[in-house]
Amino acid sequence: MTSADWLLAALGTVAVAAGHRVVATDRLVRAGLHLVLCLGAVAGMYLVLTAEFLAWVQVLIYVGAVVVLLLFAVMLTRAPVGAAADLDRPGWTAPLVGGAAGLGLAALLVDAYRWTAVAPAAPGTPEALGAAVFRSWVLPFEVVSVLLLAALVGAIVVSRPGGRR
Amino acid sequence: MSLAELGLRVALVVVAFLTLPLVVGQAEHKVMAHMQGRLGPMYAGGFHGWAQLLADGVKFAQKEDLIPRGADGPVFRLAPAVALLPYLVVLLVIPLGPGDLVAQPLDAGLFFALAVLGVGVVSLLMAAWASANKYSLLGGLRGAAQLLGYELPLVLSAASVAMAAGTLSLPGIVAAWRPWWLLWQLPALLVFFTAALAEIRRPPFDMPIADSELVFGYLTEYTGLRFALFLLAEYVGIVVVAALTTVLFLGGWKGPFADASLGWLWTLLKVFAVSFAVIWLRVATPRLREDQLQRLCWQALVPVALGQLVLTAAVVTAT
Amino acid sequence: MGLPGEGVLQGLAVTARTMTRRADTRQYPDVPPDLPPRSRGVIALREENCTVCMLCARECPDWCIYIESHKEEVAVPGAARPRQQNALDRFAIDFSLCMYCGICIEVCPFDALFWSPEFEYAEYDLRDLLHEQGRLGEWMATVPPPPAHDPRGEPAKEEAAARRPAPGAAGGGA
Amino acid sequence: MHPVLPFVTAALLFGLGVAGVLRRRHAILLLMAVELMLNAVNLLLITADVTVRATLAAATPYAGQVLALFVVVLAAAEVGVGLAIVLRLYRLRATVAVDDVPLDRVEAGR
Repeated sequence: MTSADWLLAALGTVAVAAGHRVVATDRLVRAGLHLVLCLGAVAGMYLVLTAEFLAWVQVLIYVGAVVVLLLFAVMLTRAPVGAAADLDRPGWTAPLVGGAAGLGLAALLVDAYRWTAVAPAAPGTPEALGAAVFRSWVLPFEVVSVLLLAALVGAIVVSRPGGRR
Repeated sequence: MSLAELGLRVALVVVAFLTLPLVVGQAEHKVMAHMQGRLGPMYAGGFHGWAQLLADGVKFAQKEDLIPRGADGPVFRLAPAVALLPYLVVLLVIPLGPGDLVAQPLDAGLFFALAVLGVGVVSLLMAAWASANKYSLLGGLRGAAQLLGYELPLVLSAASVAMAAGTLSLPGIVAAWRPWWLLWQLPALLVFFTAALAEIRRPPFDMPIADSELVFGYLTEYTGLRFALFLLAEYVGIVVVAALTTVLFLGGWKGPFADASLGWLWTLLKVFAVSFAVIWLRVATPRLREDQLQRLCWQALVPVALGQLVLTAAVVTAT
Repeated sequence: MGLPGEGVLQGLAVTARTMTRRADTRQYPDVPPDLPPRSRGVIALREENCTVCMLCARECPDWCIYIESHKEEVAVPGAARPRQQNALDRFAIDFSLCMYCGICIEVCPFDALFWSPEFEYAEYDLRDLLHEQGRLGEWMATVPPPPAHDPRGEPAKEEAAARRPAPGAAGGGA
Repeated sequence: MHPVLPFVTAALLFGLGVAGVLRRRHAILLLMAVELMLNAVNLLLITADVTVRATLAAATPYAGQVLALFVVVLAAAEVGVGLAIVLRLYRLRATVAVDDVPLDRVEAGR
């Protein structure tokens, strides 16, 4: 194992552990903070995988905006500081289905790739990605921008207190 | 770059991280006092109270470390560190002089700096929520709304410069900078500076800690060293914002003469000049109201930044 | 409504101008303060002027003056019977209660109470702020002389009364 | 670099996300679990792009990373609209537990 592998393994462990806390903790805001940790670790993995641009996008959009929005909403809906009792449905179906999905996929991928090593590819710098987006992906890019605008307008309309019912 | 050299660079950044905020803090003490017709600290250290902040530090270290009973302990304890870390990391990519005078030259330096600065809001929410105090929570919610809102004009105005320079690398932007950009990028400069002031929650944008309304906002329950760390974060924030403004808009190491040998001096001088402006604005302006804050962001800064972006794009494609 | 940001610029200009001026601060323990005349620092007592009329104690809004006295008989030779006179036993002002209104000094008909500009009598114990007559008498040394009479002002009532001829004499003359 | 490490991480994160979506009753926690799944997909896309790109590179370079970029943007939009709905729900019903939302009755809310 090279140092990159060790880093990937460590970050992956952190991500999975934090992700587990996200779905298992009974404290609302702690779940959000663990999500920050999980997403940060995933950003670190992107960095090790040489997807530089995506790593910073992950930090800027996910950690800086999405999680903050989530925490914001948690606080606006009066989350208690301590543990809350009624966050989960009882029963074992959810962990079973989730575990089966996760472990099954993992087994599939392990079977597909085994322990093959791959040479690191050319890094995904902003320049390279920009070229890719504006050469091969212009139409999807425009569609995404329209969708973002629609989402923005939709969010404003839905959350306006005096809006139409 | 060898490992030893990297270590030396990081160590130098840490030194700057610990000394520059003290200089700015002391300057704030004295400048603010004189702007209000006072003298400011005069005794600590003998000559014009130069050691006042060290004395403050000693005092903070002696204070009892209080954690409210209802608080979420680990989160409460972790928040100051999370507040400090982004600024330390950002300092790594800020070029001090031409050539190799930057701790970690990064291809996407500007993008990196903006992304990491965005993490600071998490510490604010952590501190606000973990204090189990309604004033803290109110301050935290205000702060989160403010930081999320002002992130947009900040990024847009920085994007304008990056577009003009044709690169995201901070040394690259300084290298491409020309004096006439001062005129052409002036709206972006003003937007960036204002938004950055709001990002570091300095007056007139200090609603999250507005002491006359919210006791002390998200810092209400903090005492002793943890409070000192938050204060340090505020002053490091000034340094970082001043350095980013310098590098993006004021030409970084470019001075009237001897850019190659005295570049670091020009950078530092500009950083201190911008820090002075930050302090000056604090003395001269009253705090905005919460709705005025959001209106300023969405109705003034964002349109101006978008207009600047269009202008920059037009000029760049034309030339 | 001027240009946007005009107010901010004005504020910046004012603060910048103030910064270039010298600060007026006086570093108090090093430099003694230059107190204005009639500063209200502490109340001094001239014990021999006090007749125990109790006006000051009664007028005091927060009852911080304590007076104790007893009656003495003074036998004046030649008089039909001995006169009764009040003798002061205790006169104390509690400066932890005093609010420095000065009413006691105003109402004293015999000029027994005075303002002294001394203000450095802070104590570590609240009870030490109760000044007995000895301490109050010591403050007399710090009382400044009364301001000189305005040469162009009206003469004092007493002076005018003294200059006026006695009613009997005037009637006789006319 | 062994691609199996990030791949397994992605698979486990996806499993956790599935479990979270099925188990949680709190609407915001549901959104968080959805974010976990989206992230797992992103990680998968990027790992695939970095490691097996050699076969795709000729046609569209960086396809996986560009797709991941789109997913990030869509996730941001999704969270924006989702939170708007959640806050609206909270204002109407003073609860955000998804089990308690009656679907068959229209209430005259404000």
